[in-house]
Amino acid sequence: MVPLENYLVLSAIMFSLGVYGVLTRRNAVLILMSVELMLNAVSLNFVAFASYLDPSKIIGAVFAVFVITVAAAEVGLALAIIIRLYRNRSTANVDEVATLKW
Amino acid sequence: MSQEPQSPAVEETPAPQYPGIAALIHKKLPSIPFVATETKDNVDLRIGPENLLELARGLKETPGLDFDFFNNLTAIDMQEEGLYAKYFFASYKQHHDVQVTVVTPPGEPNIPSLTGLWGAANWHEREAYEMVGLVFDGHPDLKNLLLDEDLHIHPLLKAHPLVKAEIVQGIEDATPGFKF
Amino acid sequence: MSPLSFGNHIPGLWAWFDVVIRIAIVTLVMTVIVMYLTYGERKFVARVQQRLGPMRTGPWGLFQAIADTFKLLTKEDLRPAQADRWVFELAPYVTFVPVLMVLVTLPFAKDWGVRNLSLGMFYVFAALGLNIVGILMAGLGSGNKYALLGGLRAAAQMISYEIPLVLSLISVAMIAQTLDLNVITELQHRRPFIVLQPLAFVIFYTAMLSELHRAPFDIPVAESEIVGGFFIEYSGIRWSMFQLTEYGSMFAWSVFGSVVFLGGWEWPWGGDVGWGYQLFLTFLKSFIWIASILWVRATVPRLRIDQLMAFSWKVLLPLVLLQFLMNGFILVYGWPEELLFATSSIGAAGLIGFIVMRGLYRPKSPSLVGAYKQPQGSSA
Amino acid sequence: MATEVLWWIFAIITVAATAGTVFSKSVIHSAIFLIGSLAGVGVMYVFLVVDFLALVQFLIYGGAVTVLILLALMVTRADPTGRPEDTDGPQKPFGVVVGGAIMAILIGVAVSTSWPNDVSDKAHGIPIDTISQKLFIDFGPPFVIASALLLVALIGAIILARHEEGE
Amino acid sequence: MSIWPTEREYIAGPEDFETVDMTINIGPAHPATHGVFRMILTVDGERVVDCEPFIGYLHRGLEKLTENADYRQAMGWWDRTDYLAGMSCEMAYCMAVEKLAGIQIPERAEYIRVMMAELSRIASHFIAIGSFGQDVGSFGTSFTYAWRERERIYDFFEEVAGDRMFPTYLRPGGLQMDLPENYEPRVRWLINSIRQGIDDLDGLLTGNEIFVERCRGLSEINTERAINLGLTGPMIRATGYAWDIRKDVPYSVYDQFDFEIPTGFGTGDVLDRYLVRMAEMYQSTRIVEQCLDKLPGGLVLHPDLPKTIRIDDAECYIRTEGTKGEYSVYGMARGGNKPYRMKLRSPSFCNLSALKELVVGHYVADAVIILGSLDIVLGEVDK
Amino acid sequence: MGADQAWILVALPAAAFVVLALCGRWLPRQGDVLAVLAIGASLVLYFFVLHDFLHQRDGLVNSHEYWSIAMHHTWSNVGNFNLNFGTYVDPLSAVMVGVVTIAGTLITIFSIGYMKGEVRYWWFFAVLMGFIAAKLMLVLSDNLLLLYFAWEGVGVCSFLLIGFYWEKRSAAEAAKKAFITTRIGDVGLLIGIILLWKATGTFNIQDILTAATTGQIGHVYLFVSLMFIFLGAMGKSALFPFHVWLPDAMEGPTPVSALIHAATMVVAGVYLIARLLPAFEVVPASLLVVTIVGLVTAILTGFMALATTDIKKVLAYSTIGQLGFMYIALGCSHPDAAIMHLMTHAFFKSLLFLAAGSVIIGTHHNQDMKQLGGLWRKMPITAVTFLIGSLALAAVPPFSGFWSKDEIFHGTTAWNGGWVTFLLGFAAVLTALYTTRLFVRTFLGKPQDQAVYDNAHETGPVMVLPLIILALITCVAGFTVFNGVGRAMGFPGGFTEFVFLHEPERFVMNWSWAAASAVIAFGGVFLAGWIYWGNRITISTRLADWQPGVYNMLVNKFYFDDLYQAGIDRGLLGFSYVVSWFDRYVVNDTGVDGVADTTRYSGSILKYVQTGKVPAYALGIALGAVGLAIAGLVVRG
Repeated sequence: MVPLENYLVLSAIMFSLGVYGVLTRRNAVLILMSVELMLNAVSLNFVAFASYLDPSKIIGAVFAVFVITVAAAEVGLALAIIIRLYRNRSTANVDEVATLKW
Repeated sequence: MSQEPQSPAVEETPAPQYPGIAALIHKKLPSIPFVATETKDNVDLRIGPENLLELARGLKETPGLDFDFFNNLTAIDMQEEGLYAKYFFASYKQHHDVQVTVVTPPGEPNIPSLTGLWGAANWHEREAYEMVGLVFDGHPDLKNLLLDEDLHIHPLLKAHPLVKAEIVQGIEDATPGFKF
Repeated sequence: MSPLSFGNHIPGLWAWFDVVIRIAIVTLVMTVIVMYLTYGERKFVARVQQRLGPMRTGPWGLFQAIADTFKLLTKEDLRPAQADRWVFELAPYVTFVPVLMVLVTLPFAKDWGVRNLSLGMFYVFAALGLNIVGILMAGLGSGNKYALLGGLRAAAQMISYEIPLVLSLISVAMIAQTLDLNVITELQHRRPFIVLQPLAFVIFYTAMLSELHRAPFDIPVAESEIVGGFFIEYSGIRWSMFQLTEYGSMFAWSVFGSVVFLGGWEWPWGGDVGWGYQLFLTFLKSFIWIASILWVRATVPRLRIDQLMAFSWKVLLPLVLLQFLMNGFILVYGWPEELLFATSSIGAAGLIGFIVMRGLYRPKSPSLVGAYKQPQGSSA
Repeated sequence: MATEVLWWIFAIITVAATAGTVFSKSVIHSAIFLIGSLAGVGVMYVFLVVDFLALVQFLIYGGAVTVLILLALMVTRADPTGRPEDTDGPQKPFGVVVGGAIMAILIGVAVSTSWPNDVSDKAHGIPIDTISQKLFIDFGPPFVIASALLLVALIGAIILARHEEGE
Repeated sequence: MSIWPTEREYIAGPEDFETVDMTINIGPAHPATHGVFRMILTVDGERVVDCEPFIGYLHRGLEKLTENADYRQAMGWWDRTDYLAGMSCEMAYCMAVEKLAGIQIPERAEYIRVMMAELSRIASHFIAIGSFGQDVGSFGTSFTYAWRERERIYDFFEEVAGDRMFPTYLRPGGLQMDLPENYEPRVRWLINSIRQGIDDLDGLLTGNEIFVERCRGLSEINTERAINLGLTGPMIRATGYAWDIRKDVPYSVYDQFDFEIPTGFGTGDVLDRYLVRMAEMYQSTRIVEQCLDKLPGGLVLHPDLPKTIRIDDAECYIRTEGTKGEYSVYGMARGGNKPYRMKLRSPSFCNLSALKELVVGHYVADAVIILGSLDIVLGEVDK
Repeated sequence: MGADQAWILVALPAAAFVVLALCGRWLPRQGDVLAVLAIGASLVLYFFVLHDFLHQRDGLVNSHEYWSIAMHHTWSNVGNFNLNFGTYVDPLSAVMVGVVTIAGTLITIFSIGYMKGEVRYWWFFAVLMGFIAAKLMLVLSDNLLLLYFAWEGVGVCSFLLIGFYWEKRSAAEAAKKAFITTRIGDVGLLIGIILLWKATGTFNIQDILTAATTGQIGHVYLFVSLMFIFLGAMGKSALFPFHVWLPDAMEGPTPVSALIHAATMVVAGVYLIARLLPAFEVVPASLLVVTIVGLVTAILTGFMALATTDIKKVLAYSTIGQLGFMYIALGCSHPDAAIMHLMTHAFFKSLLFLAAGSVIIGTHHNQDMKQLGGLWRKMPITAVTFLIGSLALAAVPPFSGFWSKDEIFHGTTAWNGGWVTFLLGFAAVLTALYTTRLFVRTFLGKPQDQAVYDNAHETGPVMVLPLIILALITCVAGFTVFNGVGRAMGFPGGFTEFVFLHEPERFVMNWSWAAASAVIAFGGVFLAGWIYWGNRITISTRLADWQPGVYNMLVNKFYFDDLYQAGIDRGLLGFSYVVSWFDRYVVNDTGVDGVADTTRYSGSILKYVQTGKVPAYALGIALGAVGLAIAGLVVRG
């Protein structure tokens, strides 16, 4: 039987790799992907905890469903923003979009 | 313009009686000098390139003439007489048509472009440009149409050899014309 | 009892062995079917177009499929210099694997298939949703603009049509109260679900054509525009993988559609006779289904991308939501099943009838002769 | 036993794919590794006997999210043969430090905590109607809010991405 | 680029807001271009923002060849301009030579010429519509339907002239030979078959919702702009302007026939161009029928024709209604047995020059349809 | 159809409202028939409800728990908070529903004639239906929340109806004035409701009353919340000092005025107070407030009505005065008298308004009594019905107003000292005075404007018929106090025994009170008749000359409008000036600029952190998270 720690470590690795990606990548789509990794690590944690610790074993799955919903919404919006950005600036690199500061 | 010596065709005194449509055109556009002759089935107006734009605009925009249709442009190498551009205008409204011959003196193949008046003139002028080397001033995009982009020869010149043409290729900025 | 039965009655290592055998059989059968589907398509479309189709290789050109296979296998496998190597080479497999995955849970006869899943229907559309990834990989990895455009179109189209497709299937699942394909089939003992859900059927059929990139929704592969789209750079064995995917998924969708809507192996009298007859029923239905796809392809021109999107979002989606809502009402309030038929068939008849009527009441084009109008101001 | 071995295989695949996503030089490779990583998480759900969630993961992430991401890649790289871009920014050392720190903390906490080993009755999965019961009744309001969020995001995405006249 | 910039490092200017449009190249080897035509489309997503056509891949120097050949020798090359309707090209060329030389041809020859020209018009339109259906995306069915009738016409051409596509049947001064025996029931059967074929295509395409929706309202153009751009033939008739040289500037014996000029719905969109062609085929069958009814007896070749035609100074401009539009020939002779200049005004060339204006602003998929609706023949465009 | 299905009464006009508002424009006759059918059906069904209600009451113990039929539906459960809604039918609401449906039906029928050919004809009927539906919901509601909802619905519909001719600036202004003025009261009502809910945890009126009477709410708390509720009633009933909106509300079509005055809007306050009267009784001080406000209103508006020449405005002031009477009765813990007067007033006031509308239509939109006069020859039916209404208003026996006002007189004895009675008598004299003046100057005497007189004509049957019916009702409605009449109608013991507070009270004819009030009424009438019929109008002009200040004060409505305007101008603007000074010199110069300077200075230092690059910000967040996690680990060990 696979112990709970395995899942936790797996999700910790995924999460920190996601953090690394968010911090280092330049392309906005890549950052978005890294965010997806982090979200997945979190929902994996939810499900693992629920499977091992929750007697009903369901709440984790329900939460994962919500996480997926939010992720889908986030991807849709973020990609729309990226496409709009690309249309205006011909780039999807976040470094080149520093006009937050003029 | 009749004083200018380099337009021998126009120097002759205009015929007193204009045939067919030419009479109407003379009535409507008296200021433009032309020589009218009859071809096999039509009337030919002969003018110099400096009058073309005026005549064309008059033909197109004068009520009663209404030549709204740029039908054709034939470029002819008349050898020692220079290059001819034969325009063929027709009118959908009035049901008449006329042929206009523009005579360019040898060595000066410049004609004003009619692309501003008729959209149809664009490709015809490009074709005439590459085939005999007429240069249309004011054309927006005067470049080869049927031949290669960088092939600057003029095949429809009578002097163009028929076989074994030495094709000068790959010279982007060569002067128009073929080295004979 | 049928030779290969669903479920894991066999314990231990033998269960794995069992699965491998089943998958091997199903894959083999599917490959042969696909080979002859290409031949069948050429013949069928040729008949529609007053041609003969392949006639030279073997009697009636029967060996054409085999000859084609050998040709494809022995052709040089080209890879453009500008292609992204791994993406380019992986794409055909990523496209093909989901089709195989779908075949795992399709019931070809009673208790006859690889494995019966309680979430079977959900599994099928989850798996078939994956095959777009391979197409996108092909589009991105080929280093070709036509491929890129094809991939773009495929993605847009697939995202749009997945929604009415899934919702129409969920409508059926609502009626059946299960996602288990075997149970869904058994429930159609008396009447197939097409009787209860004609509107869902029409929407499913339309969206399925779009998912398969078949005419009139073959925009991603439009030959006259983008010359084959995403697989333009492929040749030989990799190209044949795409071909295999196309026809394999056509087959899978046909079996799936006939299971869900036409009663699969059950209707009529399938449950009473035996597995041979059930297999015959399944294949008959799915071949009729395929023939209808080919027929549509042979007659109908292609839609434009905006018309395609508009059709999905403005016509199919509202209608399928309507169907969904109606099913909900009928199930919650326990209204009779005839009402399902009535409401749904009104919608289906409206959708089809509208299109057919517009075709029928169009004047004949030779009769559209304007009287000879003398141009204005003519004096001649 | 077989389960453990399979678990390890898939765990390694998942981690490798995740690392590929983050470290890959090519955007497209990253996206494809992302698919692998998400699919790995789906397989983990299968190990945790939440089949429904696994299928949802495949359908939503495999079928929709990655497709959207690939679509965005296509749209934002009009020239597929264009210049290879520099995918990593100047923050790489910081990223290593912070990512490493987070990983250390999380793994440390996960390993050092003694979890109650209540793993009884894990063999059969959760029936789908139980999940729907939870989702639609107990978590009804959040569900409605989530769907409203999706709708709003949909509309917002359309408005953001659509072509305005005269643009 | 550092993390902590000390100076204002980046100020967005207009150059930063430029976006790159994708260019895609359609042709010269592309299924939709019906020959060796090439256009570079600049697209923004799926929408065409610019279109640059390239022609000349099939340029054979027709005019130069004609200048260097005997009047009769050049016949065969003029067949190959509009190679889908060789007979009507021959007719225009022969008329030009006859006009230059002042030859009057026998009446029977005129009627047979008209019949052949109309039959080749039908054949050309069948190809146009069949391949147009394929452009719209129907999988070849419209093409094979159209091809069947076109083959029957060509079978008849073969019986008449011995060749299918390039019959070289006409001669300056008349025809090569008279019609074969028993031609009349043959042509009547052919007309029936053509009308049946028109009905079939009508049911397949005009009765198809998708086909009509694809074409309706696409690339609309009004009459004035069409005239300015030099569009002729079905293109200008589709704008609602019933202009046909056969009626308005009658040549040959066209004033003897009763036929109508179709204008479709008169909106100038792609659907109308298609409808005009469909209706024109029907009108052509009427002309062919009347030809059969009115066909006089007598010779088919001018009896006193010299072996070598020599023409002194003369020029003429012959306007005929070709299958794609106004097919006109300018002829100039300055003595000798060769023309000094023969210039072809080919309808496809002029119609194609308007392509950019018609295509820009539509989808890529529509660009293909619009190109198909122009019904160009590259042999004619490139000369 | 039992009394437990009373919601249908609300649903019918509400459905008509929805249908008319959505597609009334395209209905045949623009849907007026639909409106009449809906409210008519409500009226018919009301009798079923009433019958059922009375039937159930038969043979029951005389305890009000058995006198009511309540229906509850759970609307929403959030935590331990239950939101119910339902209908509550007791004699009070039964009477109110009757008044609303009868008057509403007649007014709707009358509107068909009155509104003929107007723009937005369908919209008028739609809002009319909404108005009636909201009012019915208000009286049938069993809880304060639904009541408040209906209360606001009444307010919105009145806004829409008063501003019906919104192209006219005065109408739009009047609508705004009515809405804003009543809004002040509405806020008070909402506060009161919330306060009561806070104390009891329920919105149900009966539960609240039980809690109040059993002493679960502190007296001071109860007083405050009741005063807030009374504020709402004051706003809605246009009591002093909120009376300013009602005369202006005459800008609406006349049927609307009738509806507002007679049945729906202004009496909502009376209903509310009557409904909550048991709670008021717990705190006698609140009753005193009600009484005083009623008295002040009654006397003030009496004076104002004397100085106004617009027919409808006179009627408007009379309404406010009569409302004052009702509040006095409420203040005396005599809801029976108040409701009795409400009912009779509803009938005779709608009669008067409709008759006035008839006059307006008959004289082609002339409503200034200076230009009228002698109209009885031209419009006899209108004149007679108007006369009946006027006599009822003046409380001349035996018309209905006499009986109800007599009840109120009778009730005022509850207050020791008789000062209430005295002031009430004074107000009653004023009532008789201005009523007679109105009638005399409109219908009797010589025509003052010959052109108007010549063009005057009797109105059509669709308008006259409701007048006649209302006149008949006005004649007989007062007799419902008698036992015999009440028994014949199903409630033995008469009206006062039907609507009661603590225990039914048998009506006893107290001849001395009756005589006194009759004398008061006749006195007023004769005085006015002597002055106005006898063409002694010069008396009033002489009075005006003698005391121009008083006259001007009356004409200018005691300068209340100006007072409010001045209050807004001076008070608010002055206060705004102070605030703006504070803002400019204190907040802006030191506060904002100082903050800005600080920010600029710190920004000049901190700007190097703001790279404008998203990854840098993300790095900041991540570093913060790591720091927090480490800190947490360290703290927890």
